Amino acid sequence: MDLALSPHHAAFAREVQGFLLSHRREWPGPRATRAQVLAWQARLISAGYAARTIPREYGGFGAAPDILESRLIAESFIATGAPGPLAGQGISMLVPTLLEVGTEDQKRTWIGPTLRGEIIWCQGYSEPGSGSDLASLTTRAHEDGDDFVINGQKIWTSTAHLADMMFCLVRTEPDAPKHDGISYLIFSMATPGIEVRPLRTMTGQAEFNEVFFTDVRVPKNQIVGGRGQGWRVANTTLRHERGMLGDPNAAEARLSAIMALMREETVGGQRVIDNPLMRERLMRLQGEVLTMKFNGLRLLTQSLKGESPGLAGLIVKLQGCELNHQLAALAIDALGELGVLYEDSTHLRAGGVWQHRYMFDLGLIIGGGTAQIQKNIIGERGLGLPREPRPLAG
Amino acid sequence: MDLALSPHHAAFAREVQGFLLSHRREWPGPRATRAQVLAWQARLISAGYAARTIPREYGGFGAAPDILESRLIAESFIATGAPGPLAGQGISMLVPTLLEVGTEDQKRTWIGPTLRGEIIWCQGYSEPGSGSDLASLTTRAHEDGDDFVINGQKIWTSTAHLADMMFCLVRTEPDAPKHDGISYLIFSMATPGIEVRPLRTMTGQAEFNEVFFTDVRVPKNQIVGGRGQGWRVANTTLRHERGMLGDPNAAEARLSAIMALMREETVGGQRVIDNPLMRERLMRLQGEVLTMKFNGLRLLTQSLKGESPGLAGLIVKLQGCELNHQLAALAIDALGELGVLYEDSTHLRAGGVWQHRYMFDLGLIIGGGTAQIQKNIIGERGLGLPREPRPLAG
Amino acid sequence: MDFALSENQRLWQASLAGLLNRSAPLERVRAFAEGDAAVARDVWRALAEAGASGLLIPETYGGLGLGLLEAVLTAEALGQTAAPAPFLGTSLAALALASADSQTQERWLPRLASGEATAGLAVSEAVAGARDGAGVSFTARRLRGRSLFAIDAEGADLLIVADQTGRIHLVETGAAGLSISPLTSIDRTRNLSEIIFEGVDGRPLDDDGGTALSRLRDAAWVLLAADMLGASQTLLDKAVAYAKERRQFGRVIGSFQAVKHLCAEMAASLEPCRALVWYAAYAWDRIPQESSLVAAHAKAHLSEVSRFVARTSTEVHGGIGITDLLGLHFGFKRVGLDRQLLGGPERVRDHAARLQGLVD
Amino acid sequence: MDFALSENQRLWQASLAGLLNRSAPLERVRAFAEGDAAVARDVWRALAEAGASGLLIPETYGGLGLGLLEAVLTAEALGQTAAPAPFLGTSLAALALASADSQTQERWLPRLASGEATAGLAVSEAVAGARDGAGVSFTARRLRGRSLFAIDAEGADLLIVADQTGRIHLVETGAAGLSISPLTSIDRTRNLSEIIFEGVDGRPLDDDGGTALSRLRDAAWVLLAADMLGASQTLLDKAVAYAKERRQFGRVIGSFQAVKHLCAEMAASLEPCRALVWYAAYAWDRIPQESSLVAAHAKAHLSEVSRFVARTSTEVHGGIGITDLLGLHFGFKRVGLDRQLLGGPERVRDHAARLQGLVD
Repeated sequence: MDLALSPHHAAFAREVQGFLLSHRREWPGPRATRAQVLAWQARLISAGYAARTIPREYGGFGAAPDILESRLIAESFIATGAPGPLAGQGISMLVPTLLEVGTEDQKRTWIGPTLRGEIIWCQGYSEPGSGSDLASLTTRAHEDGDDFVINGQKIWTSTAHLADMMFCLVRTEPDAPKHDGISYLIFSMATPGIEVRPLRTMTGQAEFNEVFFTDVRVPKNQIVGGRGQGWRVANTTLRHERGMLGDPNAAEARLSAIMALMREETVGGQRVIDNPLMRERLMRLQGEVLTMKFNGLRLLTQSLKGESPGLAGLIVKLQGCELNHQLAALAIDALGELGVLYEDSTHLRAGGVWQHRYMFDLGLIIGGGTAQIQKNIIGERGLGLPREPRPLAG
Repeated sequence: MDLALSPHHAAFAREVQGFLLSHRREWPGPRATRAQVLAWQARLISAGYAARTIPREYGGFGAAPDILESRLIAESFIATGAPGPLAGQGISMLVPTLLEVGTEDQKRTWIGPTLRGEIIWCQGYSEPGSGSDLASLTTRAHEDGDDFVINGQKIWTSTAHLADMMFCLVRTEPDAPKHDGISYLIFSMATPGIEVRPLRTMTGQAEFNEVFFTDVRVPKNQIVGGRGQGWRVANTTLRHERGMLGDPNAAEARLSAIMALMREETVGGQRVIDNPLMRERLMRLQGEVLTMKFNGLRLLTQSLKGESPGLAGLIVKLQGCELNHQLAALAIDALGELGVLYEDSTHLRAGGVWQHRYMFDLGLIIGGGTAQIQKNIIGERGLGLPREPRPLAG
Repeated sequence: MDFALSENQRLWQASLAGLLNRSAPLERVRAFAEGDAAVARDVWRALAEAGASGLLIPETYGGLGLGLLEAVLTAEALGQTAAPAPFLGTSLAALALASADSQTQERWLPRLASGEATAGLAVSEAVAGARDGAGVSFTARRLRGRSLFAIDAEGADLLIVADQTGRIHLVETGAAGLSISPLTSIDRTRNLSEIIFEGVDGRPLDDDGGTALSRLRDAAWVLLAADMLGASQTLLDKAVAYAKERRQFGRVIGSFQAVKHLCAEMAASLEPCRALVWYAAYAWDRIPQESSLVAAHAKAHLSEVSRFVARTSTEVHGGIGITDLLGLHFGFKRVGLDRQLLGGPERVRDHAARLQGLVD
Repeated sequence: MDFALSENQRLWQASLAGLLNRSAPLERVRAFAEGDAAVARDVWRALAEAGASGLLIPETYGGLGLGLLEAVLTAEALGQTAAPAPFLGTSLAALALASADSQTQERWLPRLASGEATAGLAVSEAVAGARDGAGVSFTARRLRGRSLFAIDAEGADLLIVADQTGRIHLVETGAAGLSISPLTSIDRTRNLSEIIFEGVDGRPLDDDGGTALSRLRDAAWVLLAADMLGASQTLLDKAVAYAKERRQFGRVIGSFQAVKHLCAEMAASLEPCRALVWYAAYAWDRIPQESSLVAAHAKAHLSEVSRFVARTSTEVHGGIGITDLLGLHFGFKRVGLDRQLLGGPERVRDHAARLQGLVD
């Protein structure tokens, strides 16, 4: 066990931070133009701090994978305050999937523009009737000449209103067993027959959309993987999604913010931090935040060594989302009556972020596999407990 | 809503307390002889403060049922400190069962001596392989002439080492569906072939026994209900057991004891009650204790009116056992390092009762239907949620 | 010995349920949350016709002369439907007016009873501690300062104001030097304001060492607890209904033990709270020596239980639970607000400990 | 950057597991709990042969010269098997002796390293607050008073004693005026005593303002956390194994979601604790400025997690879990004791808050 960086990696971290700081004038601010944002992304790719391990022929930097380097890059953005590389479902989910199962033509066509931010993607997986049981999806695509023709509805499509393209699961073989009848299609959001309706959530904002398909025609060559292979293709993608949730750095930053809040706010002249009960809750959560942080170090080491993370990895989403939700709850309670304010209220603190997080995090606990599904996974894959027997009747 | 007693009931409570106090010299103390104990029981029955609603012809007092009177009697024992009437599985479970489904001869033979304390009973239901799934029990009784011949094993038989008699579930029709192949037998613990072995639990004491049967012969007329009716007969009895658990008065008494403890004990010169975190935990539990107490008042009223208690009744065991366990946990934490002492240790507090309860209550959470079974019951009977579908394969 | 609702109380519940289903169905609640102020007026008119506005006002002043228990049933019904209405402020004003002189009573009680006037409550600083330098002083017969988190004050005719010493004042909203501005909270069905007093004429009720304020605070805690009870019941009911209807993996999800047990845990926590809230109201009406402690526990315990229920009900619903579609979030936010109003649970439990002499 | 056990540390774990399976299988643990003192001697002999007794002692004195991380792996293994052994007292004495003069070190360290001598720790009053009027004063070179909850003191040759000012003394158990009597706790596998000092000759280590005691306390907290980690892991493993084997209603119970989720919740709570305990040990060895805070959190967090795991594992086992038959209760009681020893979690978290300047 040695938490110090090797000389190589220490130098690398200095190099990244030096680069970021020396290009400070190019950082796109909150009111940056699209051109400025894309220029920064291009700069990061050419320096190797975005799309680092994507092969050069597809528009990436082409470095050999080094998880620690990737981590150091991520930390350098936080340390310097530099705007990070573009993220989004295209870069985080579609690109790895195409790299794994796309045709050479698909890779050359889609990966480069996606990495550069020229194409924004959205994901068409969930449906109103298919949440936890995603494989039961019913949006159909039937063959017609050289096209698939899609009819049905998707939901929870987060960037649908901004996206240029969608990667989408549709049922192409309605008579096959449910996991074998699904195909993975990619198509333009400008295709006739697509309607996007914003879906307002409890936060008061429309973080998601519903997408309706009426006779949407997609050329057959825009399938990724073979017909009926969509479930396997999507699982490639879902595996990449898992890693996105439950970031221990975020929890640590939240904890610090709450600690600062508790030092600043007073109730009846007493600082909140001087209330032993609030302090106790803060300390309890600090214990959990540190635990998840150190667990993250363990997982990082396992990744570096190419070992399977096992149980310690399976629990990250369940514990991480819950912890973030509890942190938001503490912040609200620490604010007390001030903590119920929202939107544009006078006396509002931090833009109402704690209430927003408290609600949004509940969505994260539910999304991407509810806590109940996570517990099934931990029990079955992590502990080897048997699945539920299949019921007699459907 | 009116929590005052009617004049009749107020007078009744005074009368009971007056009676108990005026017979203080007959109260059997901790070192009383068996004769003194039985004499007090006889006195209570003749006054109508024990076996109150059991018909006179079977040895009871023969009063019409009045739940409030019963409650006032119970409270009078607590208020005066008088030793209560005899309890135990014979009186609480066998007697009501015989009254409901016993033959006239069985009632006349067994109820009177049981009420008077002349016969002590134990219950032979659970088996090592049949816990939550009681109906899967495998202790067999086959016919042989005028007898049933029992072979098998019971467990959790709490008073087996003291008992004169057992009421017992055995499988008499091995080929019938599991709920239909069970019979309910009563027999003497002196019958040859019965072996009782004490079963030590985590508390360090042997609160239970295992009972082994090897060719134990029981005359056929000692069956209660018909052959194969045992499951229905036992459910009569189990219904009576449910009411025994989760007494809100007990929780209130525990809470008061912990409050006193926290005022008395000091750590580093500071009273435990002056520790805001311990006080907060005490207050949280006080909120729950009061809630369950008032819920008890609501249930009592419903009983008085002959209404079904519904959800409010189904939750009593689950919430009550958990609350008692949490109270014990708080007491241990309030005692801190002193709280780990046990048995005959110097510096021991209250005879180690909090650790004992902490462990014993966990047994209660598990016993008589685990918390998981209780939640199934609440979900299915209380909320009308569907049962799990039967699995395809056994 | 009868710990149950009377026939009349059950009828009252039923008539409230009926009138709120008519005047405040989900789409009307949503319309109000989006700015249609007429909804609250309609709801209040319907409630006033049924007598809810004068529930706690003596019959001689045109009220029903009932007790806090009936008020609790009303608050519960409002929580259940998330209906907007100035019930809390107006009811507490009626209680405060009980210690006013008869002239003041004559002036206000009939108008409050008829629903023609409503009242707000500005006591947060005195009850839950001042935030952001708020607080109202009373010197030279003038009220100065600010009060935050005033309940039902916007649009009200009368305010009940606590000053820094715990005295209660009646202030008419037309008074010179008074300004009321709304605060936006997560719960768009509720009426929360900041009030600024710039030398407003004060009229203190008896200087009773805080007794009137304590009674008012206790009543408010019990009514907030009842609101949480109602909102949580709806959250539970909706979760159970959804679990019976929604199918995944070829089964209704309520047949999965995980979902069933979440529902069971909600029910097990929530169901006994009904008795707690009833008892708290009964004690306020009839057993004053127990009332303050039970009121505190009702407020604190319902805050904890309803946070659990709100979160768990949302989880049982899955994705649809976090959308606006089923309106589940109205209950979620309602209990979120109730939890903090007039003191969060830690603060209220600390008060319970003080009442029992457990704090040095 | 390598946050994992080294090959040597894994070998150490494996050899400990082997030797404890041989010297402390369940029936031997049970025999010890029922009074067979030879078991602890055998276990200690086996541990000493492997070097565990001298783990933290420099090689020049016959030890292995390893760090707290290796000690943590040892404590975890002891917790896992509930093995009786004076490891905690002896290890902490070795740490305390690091600041003794060389003559004292020469006298004690070789004997501790070889397993010939063992040591106990009497610091409860200074670390966790005095109970029942205990406390040890040091005046005129004499120790007077009482220390409760001394760890591994019975049968020991040397004691590490903290006086009221936080100075640390080395006391030989043969010293005049010293008496040691056992305390009986729920955990029969542990060695807990009361020590009476009637004018015992004291030998304070450097008067360093409590630094030595703080380091000792931090190490003790980390080792107790490791003990809980090991015991909880066994409780979880046994629950999972039982859930795979026990059948009810025609299925193994682990296929029921309710049971599966209890196991998953235990694993989700416990598994990341391994990293916490490793980090706490690593920080004690290598990052002193972080060490105290992480040690406190390790002690407090493992106390909470292992209470949950102990209770839940028992529940998964159903009735058999509360009997003596599977020995599940040894782990249950072990974590019950660890939770309170040298301060319960509330007290320890308060310390964590103080370390960060959060307490006035």
